[in-house]
Amino acid sequence: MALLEVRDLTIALRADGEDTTLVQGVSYQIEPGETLALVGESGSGKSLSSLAVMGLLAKELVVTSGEIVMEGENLLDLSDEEMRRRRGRDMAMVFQEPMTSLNPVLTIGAQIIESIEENLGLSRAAARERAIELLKEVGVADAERRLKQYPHHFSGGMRQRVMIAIALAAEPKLIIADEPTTALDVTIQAQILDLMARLCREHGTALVLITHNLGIVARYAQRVNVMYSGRIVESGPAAEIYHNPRHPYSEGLLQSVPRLDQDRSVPLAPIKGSPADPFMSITGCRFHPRCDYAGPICRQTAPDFDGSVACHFPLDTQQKDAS
Amino acid sequence: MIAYILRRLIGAVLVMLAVATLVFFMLRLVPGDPIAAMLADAGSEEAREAITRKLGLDQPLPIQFGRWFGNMLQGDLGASIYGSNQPVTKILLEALPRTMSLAFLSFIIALLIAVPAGIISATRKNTAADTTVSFFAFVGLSMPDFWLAILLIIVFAANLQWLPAIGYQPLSAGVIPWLSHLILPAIAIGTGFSAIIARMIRSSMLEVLQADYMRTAASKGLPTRILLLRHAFPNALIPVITVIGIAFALLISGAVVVENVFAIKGLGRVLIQGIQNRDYPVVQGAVLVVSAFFVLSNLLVDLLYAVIDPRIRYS
Amino acid sequence: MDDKDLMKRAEAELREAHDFDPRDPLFGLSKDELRGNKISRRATLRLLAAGGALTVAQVLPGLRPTAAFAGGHGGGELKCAWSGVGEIVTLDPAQINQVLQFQIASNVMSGLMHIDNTLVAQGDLAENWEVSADGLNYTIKLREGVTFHNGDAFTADDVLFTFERSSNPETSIHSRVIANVAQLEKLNDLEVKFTLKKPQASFLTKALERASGRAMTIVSRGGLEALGTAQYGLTPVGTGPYKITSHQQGQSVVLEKFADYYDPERPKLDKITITPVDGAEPLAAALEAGDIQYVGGNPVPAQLVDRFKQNPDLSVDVKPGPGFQSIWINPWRDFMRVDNFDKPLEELKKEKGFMVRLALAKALDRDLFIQQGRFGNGVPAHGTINPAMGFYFDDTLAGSSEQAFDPEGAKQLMADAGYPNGEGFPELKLQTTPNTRRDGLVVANIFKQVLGITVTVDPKDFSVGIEEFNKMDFDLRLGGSGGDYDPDDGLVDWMQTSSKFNGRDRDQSVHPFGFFSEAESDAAIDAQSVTAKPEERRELVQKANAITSNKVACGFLYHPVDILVHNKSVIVPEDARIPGLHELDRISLA
Amino acid sequence: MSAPLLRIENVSVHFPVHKGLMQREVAAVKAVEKVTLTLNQGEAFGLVGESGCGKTTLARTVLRLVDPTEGEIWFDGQNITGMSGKSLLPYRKRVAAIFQDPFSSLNPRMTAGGILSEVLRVHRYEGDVSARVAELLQICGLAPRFADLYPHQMSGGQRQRVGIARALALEPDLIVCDEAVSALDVSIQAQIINLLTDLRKRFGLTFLFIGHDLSVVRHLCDRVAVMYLGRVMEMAGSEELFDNPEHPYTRALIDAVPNPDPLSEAERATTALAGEIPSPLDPPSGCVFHTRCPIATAQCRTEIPEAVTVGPDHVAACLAVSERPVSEKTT
Repeated sequence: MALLEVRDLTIALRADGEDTTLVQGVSYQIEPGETLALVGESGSGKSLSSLAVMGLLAKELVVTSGEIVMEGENLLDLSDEEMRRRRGRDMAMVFQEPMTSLNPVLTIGAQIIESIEENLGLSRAAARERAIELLKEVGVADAERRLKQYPHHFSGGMRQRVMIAIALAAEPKLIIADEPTTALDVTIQAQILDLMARLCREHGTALVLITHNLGIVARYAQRVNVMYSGRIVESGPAAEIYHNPRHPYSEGLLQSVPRLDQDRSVPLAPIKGSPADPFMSITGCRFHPRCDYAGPICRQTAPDFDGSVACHFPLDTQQKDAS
Repeated sequence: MIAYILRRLIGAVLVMLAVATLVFFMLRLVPGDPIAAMLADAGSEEAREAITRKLGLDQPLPIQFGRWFGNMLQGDLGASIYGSNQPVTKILLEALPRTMSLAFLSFIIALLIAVPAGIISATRKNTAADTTVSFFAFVGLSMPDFWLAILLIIVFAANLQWLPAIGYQPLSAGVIPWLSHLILPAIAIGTGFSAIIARMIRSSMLEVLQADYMRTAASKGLPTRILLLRHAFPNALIPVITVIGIAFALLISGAVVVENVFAIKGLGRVLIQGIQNRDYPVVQGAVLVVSAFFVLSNLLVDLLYAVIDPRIRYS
Repeated sequence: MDDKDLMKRAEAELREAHDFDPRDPLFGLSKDELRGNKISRRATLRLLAAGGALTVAQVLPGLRPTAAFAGGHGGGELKCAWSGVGEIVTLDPAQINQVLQFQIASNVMSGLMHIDNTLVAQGDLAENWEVSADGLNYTIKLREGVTFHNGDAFTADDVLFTFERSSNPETSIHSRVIANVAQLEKLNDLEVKFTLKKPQASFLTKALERASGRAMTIVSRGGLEALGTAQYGLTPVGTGPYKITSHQQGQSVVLEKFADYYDPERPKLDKITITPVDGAEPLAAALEAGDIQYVGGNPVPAQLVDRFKQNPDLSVDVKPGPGFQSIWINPWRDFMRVDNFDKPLEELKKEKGFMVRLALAKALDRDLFIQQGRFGNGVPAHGTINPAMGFYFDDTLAGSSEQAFDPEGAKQLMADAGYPNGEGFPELKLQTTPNTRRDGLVVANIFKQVLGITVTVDPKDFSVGIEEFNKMDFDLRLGGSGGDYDPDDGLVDWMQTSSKFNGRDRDQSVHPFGFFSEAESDAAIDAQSVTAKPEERRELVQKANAITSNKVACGFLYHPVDILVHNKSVIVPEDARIPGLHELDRISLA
Repeated sequence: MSAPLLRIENVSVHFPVHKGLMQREVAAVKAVEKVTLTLNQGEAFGLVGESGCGKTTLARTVLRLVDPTEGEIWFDGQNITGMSGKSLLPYRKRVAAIFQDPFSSLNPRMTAGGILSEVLRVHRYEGDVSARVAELLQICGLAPRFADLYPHQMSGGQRQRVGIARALALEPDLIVCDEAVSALDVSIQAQIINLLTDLRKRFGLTFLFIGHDLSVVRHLCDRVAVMYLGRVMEMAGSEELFDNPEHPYTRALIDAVPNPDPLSEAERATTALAGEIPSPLDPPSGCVFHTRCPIATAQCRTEIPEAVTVGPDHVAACLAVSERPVSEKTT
């Protein structure tokens, strides 16, 4: 059984009684211990759908349909209080900005310990012991002294280690990491991602990795969901998507990124236009204004997601047609 | 840290000396004759001249200034020109505990109202509770404090007769007399003050509630109470402290009016009466104390930052 | 005895009182009559007349059967508010510059004389006295066995010390009051002799009285030396019925019964707390709540009087008060210029500047002003002499004065001066203090209604306003005097060319005189000051008063009334009702 | 080989740190330490490195927003180090900058047209301003209607195009790009990279390109210098540097960048560089990289390595590499 199954999740922004759909019909599942990447550009809805899983959507954002089933239980049916108890215990989150994601006026220790106390019900002293263990596990040296320090005493990389320690505090089954290394230096990024990958493997934790960096996806994820403008446009094993992208957007993304092993003199092949504005209504496929392959039907009917791709003209079939 | 405080204190002294100098000369620019005020209808020409001579007001301004400044540096602020020539230091020392008591109580009352009100209206943004708090904040802000003071007197002193209408009792006379005399004026000042702080806490809280670390805290599954009181409130307090520091000015100007209504001779009233009578030494002394208050409260605010916000360390 | 009978009897007594012996240049009293500590009723009334304080109105209450003393008993604590003031700046007689200050000091300090409720100067520390035939020598026998609050014995040395202190303008602001004293001698420990430069009708009331006089209010040398002048100003030591046990400036003055006071009957209360209260509403609240039982200080705010009258717990007593308020008109402004007031009235009336002045004064609807501005509390004024000085007060002046209210005449004058219906007349500024701004607005409105001219009210702090007034830098100013117990107070201080307020800081090359200068009234005022014969003095006083009224020294507006407000639990006997003063030693609690 | 346009000679930039009652200077952050490099006419030069490496400070020094503590900057044969005020104006006209965040570097209350024409007017442009504005927009791939739009009405990529147009307005010789594409979405980033490449070719521009994304820098630049804690670790032609890195730090950087290819990633055996970047306030002694270097020896802790030539136009500052005389260069 899948650890988490998201079915037809639709999220809208509710303002002045009017709904603007930001995430439309997103479905995916993740197995225990698996690493699933959500890839997409800004506004693609990858963060929103994950916050919905955590029950942390802002008040103005509402789930208008769908189910989020974790171990057979629809999280959307739970009360606020039941959901709160699940957070931290069953699932945890690591956020993008290590510089702002820790409370600046509380010590690192306080911020780890409160989570342990709340979720494991340990005494203050025992929670402190556990916090020291956790810090050591995530590679923070001199843990006992550092517990008493404040976030501003920590570098970005160290803060992200602390965030990981907090996420791991109650040994959750699922960790959602939202762009965990975007703000970090390259060498530190590698450290953090290696650490996360190792810990998830050791603890058997499932990881949802949200990123826009295709390199990271290639190195760390087993399966990939490519998102565009609030929808999953393609889903599948990483190697499959990288080598045989079926959606024109996936292909475009891959061709947009300069690579270290590429000929410099060949220009990049960017996708034309700009990412779709979530507030702009587009009939048909939301990618069609930027798509080189779009036909008349793309302008009229939105393609359904068949579990692998949402496109009227997936690339492999086209190529077959062409060949 | 100590070096920082010392440096700030030296700066404070310099500011105060500059203020003292400025006030000395500005006061002389203001029309009005202190001797005339003093003699009212009683004075004879000889008395006028004799007093002018005695007070040195016949001397050229720079000499008057030099004398006053020199004495001030030695801690002698001179004597009131008016009435029985009370030493300015004595007048100020008597007024200070009254204003401090009033300011302290007003502040406590302001916080007692503002903190819950601000938090409630921030966490229940755009609900009935928020609107109610906003409404009262608006009323509190727009109601002149002397008017509120009079209302309070009419209700609590004249009609209900729960509290004395006027006067002041020092703390040495007992906590109950002290409090019973100060509670109405403190409410009169504190209400307007609390409206400002509540609005400030509200907007500051709203901002903090959006902060990344609040999301982190929520992701740990912490209960709302801890989220608000441990994570949001201390952070929300940081910008509020600045306002409190600045609003000290408001407290003093509020005190001027309210002290008058409740017949409490605090700093505000010393200042106003000094100005009315063109009592130069008193005004100079009072301004010096008020500016010291400002400078020190600003320093205090800065140091409070360091207490609340560990990122700030002064060197 | 109804009021009519009373009046008749009072008038008879007054006539008798002034039926003096022509051989006596001073009071028409024989030396025997004047001597001693008990003067006959006839002598009293004459003295009173000589002191400039005799009035029908004042005689009347004195003739009524003394108010019931029932229910009063000794002891207890009285809580007073001193109205309209933030703090009692000084109680040192040498520095006192406000009525509300000597209202308190008079209960703590003694003078040689003290006026009673009929404004008669009675011996205070003066046991008895003798006046020489030429009116220049006053030999005063001092009361024996009097002690200061600090235990020092009171002797002639204290009189000399006080005199020296008060004569020195560096130590006292009242040196002018005793400038007419050529010499003060100590005859023995209990006897002193004043020698005057010229006879002075008002000597006993103006110079030796303890309240309004102040100059000879006896101060304690020992107390001064022990406390220093600053502290003495807060807690002066005297020989009065109460001693000050605490003075928190701006908060409270606490008086306690002085056990060794020379009159064992007084004071009646054990303790009095006086709180200065500036605001009207807080005062009302405190009074209504019973926090305050008795109000002294500045006149109770006019708008509260009716409210207090309706309160069954409170007693409100209204009497004529000593003082006057005027609209001062600057004669150096071109459109109301008068270069020479000495010209006959008929000629003055042909000058445009004078026409305007007279029009302004005539336009003053004093009754309307008192109704609107003072909430009905006041008496129309046409001169400085107030009705509290009944004997000198000229009640015909209201009808006879050139400046009696006459809207048609005022309009006509303006038209004659070239400003029909106020057209072409410049906008004037009426200077007031912040406290009298409202009065100013009422006056401005009256000018607008009657003359069609625009007057804007310009409130200025007292110290600023008085400076401009003294420099003749104003159009119109609302101001006047309080605590006038003798004709000198109004006439000498305000109406003469040499008066102390008559533009004393003016540039004399531009303004040869201040707001008013008139030779005939100057002479009459000089003469009345030294005229001991009351009727002659009255004649001179009223003559001067009429000239200043007719030639518009200023637009006289109103005489204030003395309003006493207290809780009914406080018993205020008639002899404690001295206009403008508070005889706290005669007051008791029910 | 074309003539050098910009020469940075032994430039150091130190920021003083004050402390105590008298605010005495107690230390200095050595943001840039003894950097020497040359930009040839028409060349794109890349500066890469992680935070605190001094690349942005160096760029700001070139823009004369920061004064060098020591060393000289020569531009087109002129020493501009000591210049200030008016004498600097001709230089400012010839050097332009493009910044990371187009939103904060554009005045939100001005339209794109207003922003561009303001630059032109300030420098007394003598032609038809509105025609030039339209031309600049067109050059940067924006329709003429963009002249009337405000920054908030545009997407991030469009704003960056306006930023580029502004840099081009005065026909500069040198453009300093400070993380000019870092904030953009992947698909837009590619568009801007292509635009910059085109413009460079079209107008013969010289680029000083500051970036932290190695793939982008490699793609855009002819020559690259790798900086670490204020010092240049290695400098070479782009392909040479990424294909044959000599310095252990360069190698670690390249290792850390994941390739967007799961298969090649699976084959790559990478070890992340251990440790944190030391504080520039308190840099390590000797070779500043020795605290994280996998091959550091005791000598590295004391000796500051000199830059040595290790190949044609390829220098590295590491004690572990030895000088290789390059004969090919002369032939």
